[in-house]
Amino acid sequence: MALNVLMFYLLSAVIVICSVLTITTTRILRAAFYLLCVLVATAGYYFMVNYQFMAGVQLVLYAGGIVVLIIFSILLTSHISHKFAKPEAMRLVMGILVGLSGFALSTIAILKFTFTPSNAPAMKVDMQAIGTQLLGTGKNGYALPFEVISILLLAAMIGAIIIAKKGK
Amino acid sequence: MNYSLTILILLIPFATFLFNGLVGMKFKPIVSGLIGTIGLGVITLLAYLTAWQYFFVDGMVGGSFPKVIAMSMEWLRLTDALRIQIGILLDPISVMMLVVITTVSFMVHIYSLGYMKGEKGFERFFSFLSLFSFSMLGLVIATNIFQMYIFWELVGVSSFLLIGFYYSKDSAVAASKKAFIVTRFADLGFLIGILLLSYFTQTFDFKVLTGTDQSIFAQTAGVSFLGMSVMTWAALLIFMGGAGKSAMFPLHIWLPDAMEGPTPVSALIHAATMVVAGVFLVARMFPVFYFQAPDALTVISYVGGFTSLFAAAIACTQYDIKRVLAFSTLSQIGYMMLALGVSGYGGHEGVGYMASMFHLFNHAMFKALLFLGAGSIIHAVHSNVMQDMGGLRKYLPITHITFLIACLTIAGVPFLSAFFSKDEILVAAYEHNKLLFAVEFLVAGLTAFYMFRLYFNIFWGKETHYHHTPHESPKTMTIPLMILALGSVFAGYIPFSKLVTSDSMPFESHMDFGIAIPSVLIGLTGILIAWILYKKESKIPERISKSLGGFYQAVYHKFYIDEVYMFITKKIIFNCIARPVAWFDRHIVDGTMNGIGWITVTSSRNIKGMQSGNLPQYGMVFVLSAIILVLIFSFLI
Amino acid sequence: MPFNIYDFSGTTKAIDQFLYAKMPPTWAFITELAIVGLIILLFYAVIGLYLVYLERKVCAFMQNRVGPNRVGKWGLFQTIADLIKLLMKELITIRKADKLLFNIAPFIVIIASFMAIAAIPFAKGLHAVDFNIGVFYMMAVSSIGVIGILLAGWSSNSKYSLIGAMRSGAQVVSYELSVGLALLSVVIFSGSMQLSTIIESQANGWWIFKGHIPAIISFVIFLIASTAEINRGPFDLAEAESELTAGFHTEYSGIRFAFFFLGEYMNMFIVASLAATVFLGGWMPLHIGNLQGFNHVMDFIPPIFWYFGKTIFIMYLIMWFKWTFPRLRIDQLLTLEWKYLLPINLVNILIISFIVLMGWYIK
Amino acid sequence: MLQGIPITHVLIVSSFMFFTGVCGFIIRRNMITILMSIELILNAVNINLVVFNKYLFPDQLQGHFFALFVVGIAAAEASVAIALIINIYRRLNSISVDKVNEMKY
Repeated sequence: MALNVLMFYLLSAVIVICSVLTITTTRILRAAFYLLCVLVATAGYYFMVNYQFMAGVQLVLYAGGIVVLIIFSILLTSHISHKFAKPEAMRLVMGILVGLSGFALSTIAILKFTFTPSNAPAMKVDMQAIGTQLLGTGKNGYALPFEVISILLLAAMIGAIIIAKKGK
Repeated sequence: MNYSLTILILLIPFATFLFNGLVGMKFKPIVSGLIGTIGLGVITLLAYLTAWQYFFVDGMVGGSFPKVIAMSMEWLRLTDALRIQIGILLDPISVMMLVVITTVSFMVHIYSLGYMKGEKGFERFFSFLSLFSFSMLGLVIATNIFQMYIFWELVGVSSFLLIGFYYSKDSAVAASKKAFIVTRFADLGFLIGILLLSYFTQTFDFKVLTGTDQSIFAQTAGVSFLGMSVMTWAALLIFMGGAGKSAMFPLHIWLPDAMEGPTPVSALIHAATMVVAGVFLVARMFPVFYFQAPDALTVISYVGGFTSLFAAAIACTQYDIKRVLAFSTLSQIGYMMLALGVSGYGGHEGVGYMASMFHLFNHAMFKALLFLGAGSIIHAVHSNVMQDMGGLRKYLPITHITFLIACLTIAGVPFLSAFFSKDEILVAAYEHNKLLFAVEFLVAGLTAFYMFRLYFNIFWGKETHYHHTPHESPKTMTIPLMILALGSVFAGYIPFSKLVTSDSMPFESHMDFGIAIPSVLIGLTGILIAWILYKKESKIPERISKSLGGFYQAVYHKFYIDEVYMFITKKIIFNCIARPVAWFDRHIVDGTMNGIGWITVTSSRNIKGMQSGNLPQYGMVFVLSAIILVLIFSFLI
Repeated sequence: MPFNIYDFSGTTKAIDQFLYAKMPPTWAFITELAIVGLIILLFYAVIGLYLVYLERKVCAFMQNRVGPNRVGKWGLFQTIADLIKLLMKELITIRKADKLLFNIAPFIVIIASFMAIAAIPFAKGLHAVDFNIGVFYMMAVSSIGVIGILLAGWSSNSKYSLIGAMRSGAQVVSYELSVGLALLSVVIFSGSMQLSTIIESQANGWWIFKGHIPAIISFVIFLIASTAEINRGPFDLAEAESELTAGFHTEYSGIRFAFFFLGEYMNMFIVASLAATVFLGGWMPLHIGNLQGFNHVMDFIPPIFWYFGKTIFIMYLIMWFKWTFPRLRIDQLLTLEWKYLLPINLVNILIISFIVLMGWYIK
Repeated sequence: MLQGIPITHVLIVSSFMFFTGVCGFIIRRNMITILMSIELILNAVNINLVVFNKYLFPDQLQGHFFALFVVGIAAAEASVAIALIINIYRRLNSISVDKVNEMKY
């Protein structure tokens, strides 16, 4: 077996196991830790498809940013001795039912459809390409979404500060 | 041919604006003052270098001064043909304006170091001054009409900020709002004009618009509206913007009130630079006006002529020294507009254009001097009103001399700068329109009269007792006065007809003694009358004004133009249009909305139980229904 | 096997070819991984131990003492003795701690710094991986280390640890911005994030000299912010001994404690070598423009010495900070970042972009 | 990754991750855990975007950029959500979704 195939199944196993653990563990910080594992493994996927910038973003923003934020909020709101109570049976059953049926459905759809991988020469994803496309205005230019995202982030930042600010 | 440093002329004032505005208050006030002044000094030097390079080193190409694009980059692309550039255009008038603006602005900066000392918001003042300089410079070097419009609005904003500098004073706030609203209203016309022009010509670029290729106007042929061709409309609308900034007759009402701002601001903005933006605009677009819309030029000449007469008449009756100067500014700008309006294109035909630019240049010098001198007087007396002054020549020697020089200059006394330019304007007017010539001739006399009325009232006249002895202003204020006095004496000897002309080709201009001698005589007559009436304190002026009665009152109240505006807006627009609209809005529009709201409220009150607020449940229902829908669509249908 | 102290690419290539000739490609690759891993591991341990020694010596000299001088000549083996002691100590686990996270936390810190080391170019042709996003990769990987600290603080079930972890987290997350932006300035100058390209671009002068004043400003900001990011004095309030006993690693003992300790020193090494690489040319000798003679003389000193010289110089600076300045309060710390460093940095970036746009720098 | 790994396998892994997220969203009551489930969902979508890009349109970068923007939005969403959670915790001393029914009706 080629090494990259092995690597892929290793990462997939981490993703599958850790994402299940994320939602089943009874300690909240462990959930965050498992989530971290899932996200890092996803970054591994991106490294494997040679989208290194995407992988870097995944690590910085997801693993280094969002997970840290989540852990922070856990540190502020929960105590170590606290464990989740068991969910009600109805909810548990419904949740698992929805999850499984959805997974089954999408798997069937994926397996039935024949994907035709393209043989076009792969684009070189270096910083130059990303930069020019991200700020380009012509075809394959993403200046508008980029600006919209900037505005959104600004709005989110102000909103978060206002919401989390202590009252007078 | 290298003008790469000209970009700094824009960037330095912007940088000082940012610095003073953002972190200026962290330092001592004098720091921001010095930074602003030094920055301006540097760009003044750069502007002189650019002018030297442009006129004397690179000089003419093929008999005329070329339009040099020193820098250009694309800012917005609307279509492939219509794109907006940001750049630097150098041609005789923009280079001349660079020199004028930087010089006056530099003087005002130095002067403000003394005048504004100890004021609250010193660094704010300097940051606004820098912003103004930045936007004004950007305006004159604009490569296209859209860039000009952007900076045009920036100029408006900075003028608004500076007029309302003493924002704790109600009158200043009102004046700034008035200035902003009136010029904004005019700019609306300007914008429509730009859109009209660019819609038909498919370009914003000055180089193309004013170039020799007239085929771009082909599409406008035959398009007309209300009996006027579309180009006339566009030109008139563009002129409306210029008239708003330059305070031409129906839109002049903001300028006198704008004197609420600090005096250096009045000198910089409302005398020397911003108000000539309108003149500059018409000059910039002159070929378009001349070839495509000669009717608009006629309108311009009449508006200019009327404004100059009208403002000169009002100036004779005012007592607030800054207002007298403001009206004199109006009158002088009227002169420039008129000169543009009667000008032809090319060679000696274009003498009006040249004279207008020449007068603009001289006017900037002596009017800035007058305002700064007035500031120096106000600084000494702590009052704006003529009645509080008198016999000041003993106390303020330097101010006195420089003020006298400025008054002589504006009165058109021979061999001072304005004599030459005014003579050229009169020549141009005489050649094209005798009526306007007569008006201008009269205005020349009036100008001399009211300026010397002002001068004698302040420096001679009755002996006033002051609470404390007035004293001469500090060096930072008197030095700019002296420099500007030199400028207003000697600026007239610049061979303008060799440098700045309508088609950029030099021509010979001559003194026309047939016109120069009478105009000097009428100027001297005006001075003489003022000397008789105001040299000593006397009762004659009062008697004269009594005898004129109603007319005097009308003039004193500026022909009730402000009141007319108030009447139109308050009585007619508010009552006849706004009231019904408000009623419609309140009852019909709001009523519909309220009705919809009522229906929503009652219906939602009945179904609100479905909203449990339980997020996971929502999610579950959402995903489950999605799954069911997918099942239905993929397997059943 | 060619061996050239000036250029290691020949050596590494020879090893690579040798392995692929002897084994099937998969195994060759795995062997290579193992070799590189082992080398880095060894290097890690040695550097870590001697950094501790260096720190103690520097501290001692700053305080006019002698420092460790008993074990070996000049106390050179003191830290090795310490390591042996730490290895033999009992691993205490708190009774109500979250055992899984408690055990994993030190490894996260170590792994993060380990991954970062992989991208450092030590000399020409001597680096494990050369991503085209090298600088960004280093930032990304080192941003994971803080999670280890947070987990350690929370899972110890101790209020000192929790407060220390919170402080540390807030500090690292905020100072990461400044570090990133400071690095961005050189990325703008050199037009690449690849560390090898950045080094090549400094062949006629280091960025700190070529980039005018803005580059110097970024360098200073980078030094300050990265000192804060690695939780060292004067920004070491996360482990302030006097108030929090030892912050997030209060409850750790033995080798787990040593991991945190080692991780911290390695982070310092990483930061210092990043600064050396990005601002001071990494292994690139001191070159001045086209002064051929001078450049040749400088080329005579092997790149690896240049690299270590610069890194040690910067580490010395960072140690100097620690033993010179008093510790900041948490509010001062955050004020410094959000009100001073970040705005200065943003304006600086703007100026740099403008300079680069106008081409006003030495290419 | 391309050789030897069929695209369907990647997609199955990501869809598994997606529905795990959905399942967690439904059965958990702690708001932070719900947030983590949402991150799982977003991440699964991201994998799909990137993989489709790489397998089906390697000469373009649309999926890559889309994923990039999703990450940006996820960051914004997480920051606002956590601000809300902390505020709710401050007022109600609990972060269970069942307790947050003050704004009901």
